[in-house]
Amino acid sequence: MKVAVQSEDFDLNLELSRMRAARNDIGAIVSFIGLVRDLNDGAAVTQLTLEHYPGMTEKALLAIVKEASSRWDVLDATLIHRVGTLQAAEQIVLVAVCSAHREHAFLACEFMMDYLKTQAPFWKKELTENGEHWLDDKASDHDALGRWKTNDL
Amino acid sequence: MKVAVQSEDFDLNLELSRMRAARNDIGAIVSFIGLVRDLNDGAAVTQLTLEHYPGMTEKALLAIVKEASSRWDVLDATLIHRVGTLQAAEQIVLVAVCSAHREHAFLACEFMMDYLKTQAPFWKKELTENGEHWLDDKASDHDALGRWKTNDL
Amino acid sequence: MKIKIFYFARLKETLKFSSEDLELPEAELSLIKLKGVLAKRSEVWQKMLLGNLKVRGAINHELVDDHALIVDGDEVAFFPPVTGG
Amino acid sequence: MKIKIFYFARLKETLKFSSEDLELPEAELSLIKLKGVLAKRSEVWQKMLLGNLKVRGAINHELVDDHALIVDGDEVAFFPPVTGG
Repeated sequence: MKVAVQSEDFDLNLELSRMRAARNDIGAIVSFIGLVRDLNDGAAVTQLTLEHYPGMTEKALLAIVKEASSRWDVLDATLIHRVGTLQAAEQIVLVAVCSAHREHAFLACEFMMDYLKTQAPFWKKELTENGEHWLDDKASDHDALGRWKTNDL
Repeated sequence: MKVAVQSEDFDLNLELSRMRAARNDIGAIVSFIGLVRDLNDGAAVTQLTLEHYPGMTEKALLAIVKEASSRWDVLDATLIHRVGTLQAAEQIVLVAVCSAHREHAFLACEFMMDYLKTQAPFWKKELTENGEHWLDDKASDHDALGRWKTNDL
Repeated sequence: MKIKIFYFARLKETLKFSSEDLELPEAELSLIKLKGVLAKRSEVWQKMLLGNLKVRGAINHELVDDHALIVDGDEVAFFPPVTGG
Repeated sequence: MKIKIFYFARLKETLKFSSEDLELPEAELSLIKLKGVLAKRSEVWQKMLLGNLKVRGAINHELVDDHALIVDGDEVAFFPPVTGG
Protein backbone atom coordinates (compact mmCIF):
# COMPACT_ATOMS: atom_id res chain seq x y z
CA MET A 1 0.00 0.00 0.00
CA LYS A 2 1.31 3.45 -0.86
CA VAL A 3 0.02 6.93 -0.17
CA ALA A 4 1.77 10.13 -1.19
CA VAL A 5 1.23 13.87 -1.16
CA GLN A 6 3.54 15.54 -3.64
CA SER A 7 3.95 18.51 -5.95
CA GLU A 8 5.54 16.42 -8.74
CA ASP A 9 3.44 14.66 -11.33
CA PHE A 10 2.85 10.89 -11.10
CA ASP A 11 3.06 8.18 -13.75
CA LEU A 12 0.24 5.65 -13.88
CA ASN A 13 2.23 2.94 -15.66
CA LEU A 14 5.05 3.28 -13.15
CA GLU A 15 2.68 2.89 -10.19
CA LEU A 16 0.93 -0.11 -11.75
CA SER A 17 4.26 -1.75 -12.61
CA ARG A 18 5.38 -1.39 -9.01
CA MET A 19 2.18 -2.98 -7.70
CA ARG A 20 2.26 -5.79 -10.26
CA ALA A 21 5.92 -6.64 -9.85
CA ALA A 22 6.64 -10.28 -8.99
CA ARG A 23 3.04 -11.31 -8.42
CA ASN A 24 0.57 -13.34 -10.48
CA ASP A 25 -2.50 -13.20 -8.26
CA ILE A 26 -3.97 -9.92 -9.54
CA GLY A 27 -7.02 -10.38 -11.75
CA ALA A 28 -8.25 -6.79 -11.91
CA ILE A 29 -6.80 -3.30 -11.64
CA VAL A 30 -9.08 -0.28 -11.47
CA SER A 31 -7.51 3.15 -11.54
CA PHE A 32 -8.89 6.64 -11.32
CA ILE A 33 -7.12 9.81 -12.42
CA GLY A 34 -8.57 13.23 -11.62
CA LEU A 35 -7.50 16.08 -13.92
CA VAL A 36 -7.78 19.88 -13.95
CA ARG A 37 -10.68 20.73 -16.27
CA ASP A 38 -10.53 23.95 -18.22
CA LEU A 39 -14.12 24.74 -17.35
CA ASN A 40 -15.87 24.76 -13.97
CA ASP A 41 -19.39 26.14 -13.49
CA GLY A 42 -19.08 27.83 -16.87
CA ALA A 43 -15.95 29.88 -16.16
CA ALA A 44 -12.65 29.16 -17.94
CA VAL A 45 -10.10 27.83 -15.44
CA THR A 46 -6.54 29.08 -15.96
CA GLN A 47 -4.92 27.34 -13.03
CA LEU A 48 -5.68 25.52 -9.81
CA THR A 49 -3.84 25.76 -6.50
CA LEU A 50 -4.12 22.94 -3.99
CA GLU A 51 -3.48 23.60 -0.32
CA HIS A 52 -3.37 20.83 2.26
CA TYR A 53 -2.79 20.19 5.99
CA PRO A 54 0.68 18.62 6.02
CA GLY A 55 0.43 16.95 9.42
CA MET A 56 -2.94 15.38 8.73
CA THR A 57 -3.04 14.62 5.00
CA GLU A 58 -1.02 11.42 4.85
CA LYS A 59 -2.78 10.07 7.93
CA ALA A 60 -6.15 10.74 6.30
CA LEU A 61 -5.08 9.04 3.06
CA LEU A 62 -3.73 6.02 4.96
CA ALA A 63 -6.99 5.76 6.89
CA ILE A 64 -8.91 5.71 3.59
CA VAL A 65 -6.71 2.95 2.14
CA LYS A 66 -6.99 0.93 5.35
CA GLU A 67 -10.75 1.26 5.47
CA ALA A 68 -11.09 0.21 1.81
CA SER A 69 -8.84 -2.79 2.46
CA SER A 70 -10.95 -3.84 5.41
CA ARG A 71 -14.15 -3.73 3.34
CA TRP A 72 -12.95 -5.41 0.13
CA ASP A 73 -10.30 -7.87 -1.06
CA VAL A 74 -7.55 -5.41 -1.93
CA LEU A 75 -4.20 -6.95 -2.86
CA ASP A 76 -2.51 -3.56 -3.21
CA ALA A 77 -3.55 0.08 -3.52
CA THR A 78 -1.93 3.40 -4.36
CA LEU A 79 -3.26 6.84 -3.54
CA ILE A 80 -1.33 9.89 -4.72
CA HIS A 81 -2.55 13.47 -4.41
CA ARG A 82 -0.72 16.46 -5.77
CA VAL A 83 -0.49 19.87 -4.09
CA GLY A 84 0.68 23.27 -5.29
CA THR A 85 -0.23 25.03 -8.52
CA LEU A 86 -1.49 23.04 -11.52
CA GLN A 87 -2.48 24.00 -15.05
CA ALA A 88 -5.45 22.80 -17.12
CA ALA A 89 -5.23 19.11 -18.12
CA GLU A 90 -2.66 18.34 -15.41
CA GLN A 91 -3.14 15.31 -13.18
CA ILE A 92 -4.37 15.95 -9.61
CA VAL A 93 -5.07 12.60 -8.03
CA LEU A 94 -4.49 8.90 -8.63
CA VAL A 95 -6.31 6.01 -6.98
CA ALA A 96 -5.32 2.54 -8.16
CA VAL A 97 -6.54 -0.76 -6.73
CA CYS A 98 -5.37 -4.31 -7.43
CA SER A 99 -7.66 -7.19 -6.55
CA ALA A 100 -8.33 -10.77 -7.56
CA HIS A 101 -11.85 -9.76 -8.64
CA ARG A 102 -13.16 -6.80 -10.57
CA GLU A 103 -16.15 -5.97 -8.32
CA HIS A 104 -13.78 -5.49 -5.39
CA ALA A 105 -11.39 -3.35 -7.41
CA PHE A 106 -14.19 -1.10 -8.69
CA LEU A 107 -15.87 -0.69 -5.31
CA ALA A 108 -12.66 -0.01 -3.40
CA CYS A 109 -11.54 2.56 -5.97
CA GLU A 110 -14.87 4.43 -5.97
CA PHE A 111 -15.04 4.29 -2.20
CA MET A 112 -11.57 5.81 -1.86
CA MET A 113 -12.41 8.66 -4.21
CA ASP A 114 -15.70 9.41 -2.46
CA TYR A 115 -14.01 9.43 0.94
CA LEU A 116 -11.09 11.49 -0.27
CA LYS A 117 -13.46 14.11 -1.71
CA THR A 118 -15.10 14.74 1.64
CA GLN A 119 -12.60 13.61 4.30
CA ALA A 120 -9.03 14.40 3.21
CA PRO A 121 -7.74 17.90 4.05
CA PHE A 122 -7.21 19.43 0.60
CA TRP A 123 -8.58 22.76 -0.60
CA LYS A 124 -8.76 24.01 -4.17
CA LYS A 125 -8.42 27.60 -5.27
CA GLU A 126 -9.22 28.36 -8.88
CA LEU A 127 -7.88 31.13 -11.04
CA THR A 128 -10.47 31.88 -13.74
CA GLU A 129 -11.15 34.72 -16.13
CA ASN A 130 -13.20 36.21 -13.27
CA GLY A 131 -10.35 36.15 -10.75
CA GLU A 132 -9.27 33.87 -7.94
CA HIS A 133 -11.63 32.02 -5.59
CA TRP A 134 -11.78 29.06 -3.24
CA LEU A 135 -14.01 26.21 -4.39
CA ASP A 136 -17.06 25.29 -2.35
CA ASP A 137 -17.76 21.68 -1.43
CA LYS A 138 -20.38 19.95 -3.57
CA ALA A 139 -23.62 18.44 -2.34
CA SER A 140 -23.14 15.64 -4.88
CA ASP A 141 -19.88 14.62 -3.16
CA HIS A 142 -21.63 14.37 0.21
CA ASP A 143 -24.41 12.38 -1.44
CA ALA A 144 -21.84 10.05 -3.01
CA LEU A 145 -20.40 9.40 0.44
CA GLY A 146 -23.82 8.46 1.75
CA ARG A 147 -23.98 5.11 0.00
CA TRP A 148 -20.91 3.80 1.85
CA LYS A 149 -22.28 4.63 5.32
CA THR A 150 -22.68 1.23 6.82
CA ASN A 151 -20.13 2.50 9.31
CA ASP A 152 -18.17 5.69 9.25
CA LEU A 153 -14.41 6.17 8.91
CA MET B 1 -13.72 6.03 -29.45
CA LYS B 2 -11.52 3.03 -30.11
CA VAL B 3 -12.10 -0.70 -29.99
CA ALA B 4 -9.55 -3.34 -30.87
CA VAL B 5 -9.12 -7.11 -30.83
CA GLN B 6 -5.46 -7.99 -30.98
CA SER B 7 -2.88 -10.57 -29.99
CA GLU B 8 -0.26 -7.94 -29.06
CA ASP B 9 -0.13 -6.43 -25.61
CA PHE B 10 -1.48 -2.91 -24.97
CA ASP B 11 0.02 0.02 -23.09
CA LEU B 12 -2.27 1.88 -20.70
CA ASN B 13 -0.26 5.11 -20.70
CA LEU B 14 -0.18 5.15 -24.49
CA GLU B 15 -3.95 4.75 -24.73
CA LEU B 16 -4.60 7.43 -22.12
CA SER B 17 -2.15 9.82 -23.82
CA ARG B 18 -3.97 9.39 -27.10
CA MET B 19 -7.34 10.12 -25.51
CA ARG B 20 -6.03 13.11 -23.56
CA ALA B 21 -4.12 14.68 -26.45
CA ALA B 22 -5.05 18.29 -27.20
CA ARG B 23 -8.02 18.46 -24.87
CA ASN B 24 -8.58 20.11 -21.47
CA ASP B 25 -12.17 19.12 -20.77
CA ILE B 26 -11.49 15.74 -19.14
CA GLY B 27 -11.98 15.74 -15.37
CA ALA B 28 -11.90 12.00 -14.70
CA ILE B 29 -10.41 8.89 -16.27
CA VAL B 30 -11.37 5.44 -15.01
CA SER B 31 -9.56 2.47 -16.41
CA PHE B 32 -9.88 -1.25 -15.89
CA ILE B 33 -7.26 -3.86 -16.72
CA GLY B 34 -8.05 -7.57 -16.53
CA LEU B 35 -5.09 -9.89 -16.01
CA VAL B 36 -4.43 -13.63 -16.13
CA ARG B 37 -4.47 -14.87 -12.53
CA ASP B 38 -2.26 -17.78 -11.62
CA LEU B 39 -5.05 -19.40 -9.66
CA ASN B 40 -8.65 -20.10 -10.69
CA ASP B 41 -10.99 -22.22 -8.57
CA GLY B 42 -7.97 -23.48 -6.67
CA ALA B 43 -6.02 -24.87 -9.64
CA ALA B 44 -2.73 -23.31 -10.76
CA VAL B 45 -3.16 -21.72 -14.18
CA THR B 46 -0.22 -22.14 -16.54
CA GLN B 47 -1.67 -20.37 -19.54
CA LEU B 48 -4.87 -19.08 -21.01
CA THR B 49 -6.03 -19.23 -24.63
CA LEU B 50 -8.63 -16.78 -25.86
CA GLU B 51 -10.74 -17.63 -28.87
CA HIS B 52 -13.14 -15.16 -30.46
CA TYR B 53 -15.61 -14.77 -33.35
CA PRO B 54 -13.71 -12.51 -35.74
CA GLY B 55 -16.68 -11.25 -37.73
CA MET B 56 -18.72 -10.37 -34.65
CA THR B 57 -16.23 -9.30 -32.00
CA GLU B 58 -15.48 -5.74 -33.07
CA LYS B 59 -19.17 -5.10 -33.74
CA ALA B 60 -20.03 -6.31 -30.24
CA LEU B 61 -17.33 -4.12 -28.66
CA LEU B 62 -18.47 -1.07 -30.65
CA ALA B 63 -22.08 -1.70 -29.57
CA ILE B 64 -20.93 -1.76 -25.93
CA VAL B 65 -19.03 1.53 -26.28
CA LYS B 66 -21.97 3.15 -28.08
CA GLU B 67 -24.46 2.00 -25.45
CA ALA B 68 -22.25 3.31 -22.63
CA SER B 69 -21.88 6.64 -24.42
CA SER B 70 -25.63 6.96 -24.78
CA ARG B 71 -26.18 6.35 -21.06
CA TRP B 72 -23.42 8.54 -19.61
CA ASP B 73 -21.34 11.59 -20.51
CA VAL B 74 -18.40 9.88 -22.13
CA LEU B 75 -15.84 12.17 -23.79
CA ASP B 76 -13.79 9.26 -25.10
CA ALA B 77 -13.46 5.53 -24.47
CA THR B 78 -11.10 2.73 -25.39
CA LEU B 79 -11.82 -0.99 -25.30
CA ILE B 80 -9.06 -3.43 -26.19
CA HIS B 81 -9.31 -7.20 -25.84
CA ARG B 82 -6.50 -9.58 -26.53
CA VAL B 83 -6.84 -13.01 -28.16
CA GLY B 84 -4.48 -15.95 -28.51
CA THR B 85 -2.37 -17.56 -25.81
CA LEU B 86 -1.43 -15.60 -22.68
CA GLN B 87 0.70 -16.42 -19.64
CA ALA B 88 0.00 -15.70 -15.96
CA ALA B 89 0.10 -11.97 -15.10
CA GLU B 90 -0.36 -10.93 -18.73
CA GLN B 91 -2.94 -8.29 -19.62
CA ILE B 92 -6.19 -9.52 -21.20
CA VAL B 93 -8.51 -6.55 -21.46
CA LEU B 94 -8.48 -2.77 -21.14
CA VAL B 95 -11.48 -0.50 -20.67
CA ALA B 96 -10.72 3.21 -20.26
CA VAL B 97 -13.26 6.02 -20.04
CA CYS B 98 -12.73 9.79 -20.08
CA SER B 99 -15.48 12.02 -18.74
CA ALA B 100 -15.95 15.46 -17.24
CA HIS B 101 -17.26 13.83 -14.04
CA ARG B 102 -16.07 10.85 -12.03
CA GLU B 103 -19.49 9.21 -11.48
CA HIS B 104 -19.97 8.95 -15.24
CA ALA B 105 -16.48 7.58 -15.81
CA PHE B 106 -16.91 4.92 -13.10
CA LEU B 107 -20.38 3.84 -14.22
CA ALA B 108 -19.51 3.70 -17.92
CA CYS B 109 -16.37 1.66 -17.22
CA GLU B 110 -18.15 -0.85 -14.96
CA PHE B 111 -21.03 -1.13 -17.40
CA MET B 112 -18.68 -1.89 -20.29
CA MET B 113 -16.92 -4.62 -18.33
CA ASP B 114 -20.18 -6.22 -17.21
CA TYR B 115 -21.54 -6.21 -20.75
CA LEU B 116 -18.32 -7.48 -22.24
CA LYS B 117 -18.26 -10.39 -19.78
CA THR B 118 -21.65 -11.66 -20.93
CA GLN B 119 -22.17 -10.28 -24.46
CA ALA B 120 -18.88 -10.19 -26.38
CA PRO B 121 -17.91 -13.41 -28.21
CA PHE B 122 -14.73 -14.46 -26.40
CA TRP B 123 -14.04 -17.87 -24.88
CA LYS B 124 -11.30 -18.78 -22.45
CA LYS B 125 -9.52 -22.11 -22.29
CA GLU B 126 -7.26 -22.68 -19.33
CA LEU B 127 -4.22 -24.87 -19.10
CA THR B 128 -3.78 -25.90 -15.45
CA GLU B 129 -1.89 -28.56 -13.58
CA ASN B 130 -4.99 -30.73 -14.15
CA GLY B 131 -4.98 -30.28 -17.94
CA GLU B 132 -6.80 -28.12 -20.43
CA HIS B 133 -10.44 -27.04 -20.13
CA TRP B 134 -12.90 -24.42 -21.36
CA LEU B 135 -14.10 -22.02 -18.68
CA ASP B 136 -17.76 -21.95 -17.76
CA ASP B 137 -19.66 -18.68 -17.56
CA LYS B 138 -20.19 -17.37 -14.03
CA ALA B 139 -23.51 -16.68 -12.37
CA SER B 140 -21.93 -13.62 -10.73
CA ASP B 141 -21.29 -12.11 -14.17
CA HIS B 142 -24.92 -12.55 -15.16
CA ASP B 143 -25.97 -11.04 -11.83
CA ALA B 144 -23.65 -8.07 -12.43
CA LEU B 145 -25.35 -7.48 -15.75
CA GLY B 146 -28.75 -7.39 -14.07
CA ARG B 147 -28.28 -4.01 -12.47
CA TRP B 148 -27.91 -2.26 -15.85
CA LYS B 149 -31.14 -3.69 -17.29
CA THR B 150 -33.23 -0.60 -17.72
CA ASN B 151 -33.11 -1.57 -21.36
CA ASP B 152 -31.06 -4.24 -23.04
CA LEU B 153 -28.28 -3.85 -25.61
CA MET C 1 -32.10 -21.29 -48.56
CA LYS C 2 -28.34 -21.21 -48.26
CA ILE C 3 -26.71 -20.26 -44.97
CA LYS C 4 -23.27 -20.29 -43.41
CA ILE C 5 -22.75 -21.70 -39.92
CA PHE C 6 -19.82 -21.11 -37.53
CA TYR C 7 -19.00 -23.10 -34.40
CA PHE C 8 -16.79 -21.87 -31.56
CA ALA C 9 -14.92 -23.04 -28.48
CA ARG C 10 -16.15 -26.34 -27.00
CA LEU C 11 -18.64 -26.84 -29.85
CA LYS C 12 -16.00 -26.41 -32.51
CA GLU C 13 -13.63 -28.81 -30.75
CA THR C 14 -16.19 -31.53 -30.10
CA LEU C 15 -18.05 -31.32 -33.43
CA LYS C 16 -14.76 -30.95 -35.29
CA PHE C 17 -16.36 -28.27 -37.44
CA SER C 18 -15.37 -24.61 -37.42
CA SER C 19 -17.73 -23.60 -40.23
CA GLU C 20 -19.89 -25.00 -43.01
CA ASP C 21 -22.13 -23.90 -45.88
CA LEU C 22 -25.56 -25.48 -45.69
CA GLU C 23 -28.44 -25.63 -48.14
CA LEU C 24 -31.90 -26.22 -46.68
CA PRO C 25 -35.31 -26.74 -48.33
CA GLU C 26 -37.02 -24.24 -45.99
CA ALA C 27 -37.31 -20.53 -46.90
CA GLU C 28 -36.96 -19.64 -43.24
CA LEU C 29 -36.25 -21.52 -40.05
CA SER C 30 -36.06 -20.65 -36.36
CA LEU C 31 -32.74 -21.12 -34.58
CA ILE C 32 -34.17 -23.93 -32.44
CA LYS C 33 -35.44 -25.74 -35.55
CA LEU C 34 -31.99 -25.45 -37.13
CA LYS C 35 -30.53 -27.00 -33.98
CA GLY C 36 -33.02 -29.85 -34.46
CA VAL C 37 -31.93 -30.38 -38.07
CA LEU C 38 -28.24 -30.47 -37.09
CA ALA C 39 -28.90 -32.70 -34.06
CA LYS C 40 -30.05 -35.48 -36.39
CA ARG C 41 -26.53 -35.85 -37.77
CA SER C 42 -25.27 -38.03 -34.91
CA GLU C 43 -25.36 -38.59 -31.18
CA VAL C 44 -22.54 -36.10 -30.66
CA TRP C 45 -24.43 -33.37 -32.52
CA GLN C 46 -27.57 -34.21 -30.58
CA LYS C 47 -25.70 -33.96 -27.29
CA MET C 48 -23.85 -30.76 -28.10
CA LEU C 49 -26.79 -28.81 -29.54
CA LEU C 50 -29.77 -30.13 -27.57
CA GLY C 51 -28.12 -31.57 -24.46
CA ASN C 52 -27.28 -30.09 -21.11
CA LEU C 53 -24.84 -27.54 -22.52
CA LYS C 54 -26.05 -23.98 -22.76
CA VAL C 55 -25.71 -23.13 -26.44
CA ARG C 56 -25.95 -19.50 -27.55
CA GLY C 57 -26.72 -18.42 -31.08
CA ALA C 58 -26.00 -15.42 -33.25
CA ILE C 59 -27.48 -14.44 -36.59
CA ASN C 60 -25.45 -12.01 -38.68
CA HIS C 61 -23.27 -11.18 -35.65
CA GLU C 62 -26.14 -10.37 -33.30
CA LEU C 63 -26.87 -12.49 -30.23
CA VAL C 64 -30.37 -13.92 -30.63
CA ASP C 65 -32.68 -16.34 -28.82
CA ASP C 66 -34.00 -19.72 -29.98
CA HIS C 67 -37.03 -18.22 -31.70
CA ALA C 68 -35.11 -15.89 -34.01
CA LEU C 69 -35.70 -16.57 -37.70
CA ILE C 70 -32.96 -17.50 -40.15
CA VAL C 71 -33.40 -16.64 -43.84
CA ASP C 72 -31.42 -17.12 -47.04
CA GLY C 73 -27.89 -15.71 -46.93
CA ASP C 74 -27.67 -15.49 -43.13
CA GLU C 75 -24.53 -16.15 -41.16
CA VAL C 76 -25.40 -18.26 -38.12
CA ALA C 77 -23.10 -19.08 -35.20
CA PHE C 78 -23.36 -21.52 -32.29
CA PHE C 79 -21.20 -21.25 -29.20
CA PRO C 80 -21.16 -21.72 -25.42
CA PRO C 81 -21.86 -18.74 -23.12
CA VAL C 82 -19.05 -16.21 -23.55
CA THR C 83 -16.24 -16.03 -20.99
CA GLY C 84 -14.04 -13.11 -22.06
CA GLY C 85 -12.92 -10.08 -20.10
CA MET D 1 -3.80 24.49 28.94
CA LYS D 2 -1.55 25.18 26.00
CA ILE D 3 -2.68 24.28 22.49
CA LYS D 4 -1.59 24.88 18.92
CA ILE D 5 -4.09 26.04 16.29
CA PHE D 6 -3.82 25.86 12.51
CA TYR D 7 -5.99 27.68 9.95
CA PHE D 8 -6.35 26.68 6.31
CA ALA D 9 -7.64 27.95 2.96
CA ARG D 10 -10.20 30.76 3.16
CA LEU D 11 -9.85 30.98 6.95
CA LYS D 12 -6.11 31.37 6.80
CA GLU D 13 -6.34 34.05 4.11
CA THR D 14 -9.05 36.09 5.78
CA LEU D 15 -7.79 35.80 9.37
CA LYS D 16 -4.21 36.31 8.20
CA PHE D 17 -3.12 33.54 10.55
CA SER D 18 -1.73 30.19 9.51
CA SER D 19 -1.00 28.97 13.04
CA GLU D 20 -0.68 30.13 16.62
CA ASP D 21 0.19 28.87 20.09
CA LEU D 22 -2.49 29.66 22.61
CA GLU D 23 -2.62 29.45 26.39
CA LEU D 24 -6.06 29.16 27.97
CA PRO D 25 -7.18 29.10 31.62
CA GLU D 26 -9.48 26.09 31.04
CA ALA D 27 -8.24 22.51 31.54
CA GLU D 28 -10.49 21.35 28.72
CA LEU D 29 -12.76 23.02 26.22
CA SER D 30 -15.13 21.89 23.49
CA LEU D 31 -14.37 22.88 19.91
CA ILE D 32 -17.45 25.12 19.77
CA LYS D 33 -16.38 26.89 22.98
CA LEU D 34 -12.93 27.49 21.50
CA LYS D 35 -14.59 29.01 18.46
CA GLY D 36 -16.46 31.32 20.84
CA VAL D 37 -13.23 32.38 22.56
CA LEU D 38 -11.58 33.16 19.21
CA ALA D 39 -14.68 34.91 17.85
CA LYS D 40 -14.31 37.59 20.54
CA ARG D 41 -11.09 38.83 18.93
CA SER D 42 -12.82 40.95 16.28
CA GLU D 43 -15.73 41.11 13.86
CA VAL D 44 -13.72 39.24 11.21
CA TRP D 45 -13.04 36.37 13.62
CA GLN D 46 -16.68 36.34 14.67
CA LYS D 47 -17.81 36.20 11.05
CA MET D 48 -15.32 33.55 9.95
CA LEU D 49 -15.80 31.16 12.89
CA LEU D 50 -19.44 31.64 13.85
CA GLY D 51 -20.94 33.12 10.66
CA ASN D 52 -22.53 31.51 7.63
CA LEU D 53 -19.39 29.68 6.59
CA LYS D 54 -19.26 25.99 7.28
CA VAL D 55 -16.16 25.55 9.45
CA ARG D 56 -14.75 22.08 10.03
CA GLY D 57 -12.45 21.19 12.89
CA ALA D 58 -9.76 18.62 13.54
CA ILE D 59 -8.08 17.65 16.82
CA ASN D 60 -4.72 15.92 16.52
CA HIS D 61 -5.34 15.29 12.81
CA GLU D 62 -8.75 13.68 13.24
CA LEU D 63 -11.92 15.30 11.87
CA VAL D 64 -14.22 15.99 14.84
CA ASP D 65 -17.54 17.68 15.52
CA ASP D 66 -18.25 20.82 17.58
CA HIS D 67 -18.65 18.89 20.83
CA ALA D 68 -15.22 17.24 20.76
CA LEU D 69 -13.06 18.11 23.76
CA ILE D 70 -9.69 19.82 23.51
CA VAL D 71 -7.11 19.23 26.24
CA ASP D 72 -3.59 20.43 27.02
CA GLY D 73 -1.08 19.79 24.24
CA ASP D 74 -3.66 19.24 21.50
CA GLU D 75 -3.19 20.38 17.92
CA VAL D 76 -6.42 21.97 16.69
CA ALA D 77 -7.22 22.98 13.11
CA PHE D 78 -10.02 25.02 11.55
CA PHE D 79 -10.81 24.92 7.85
CA PRO D 80 -13.64 25.04 5.30
CA PRO D 81 -15.15 21.79 3.97
CA VAL D 82 -12.48 19.96 1.97
CA THR D 83 -12.46 20.14 -1.82
CA GLY D 84 -9.62 17.88 -2.98
CA GLY D 85 -9.68 14.99 -5.39
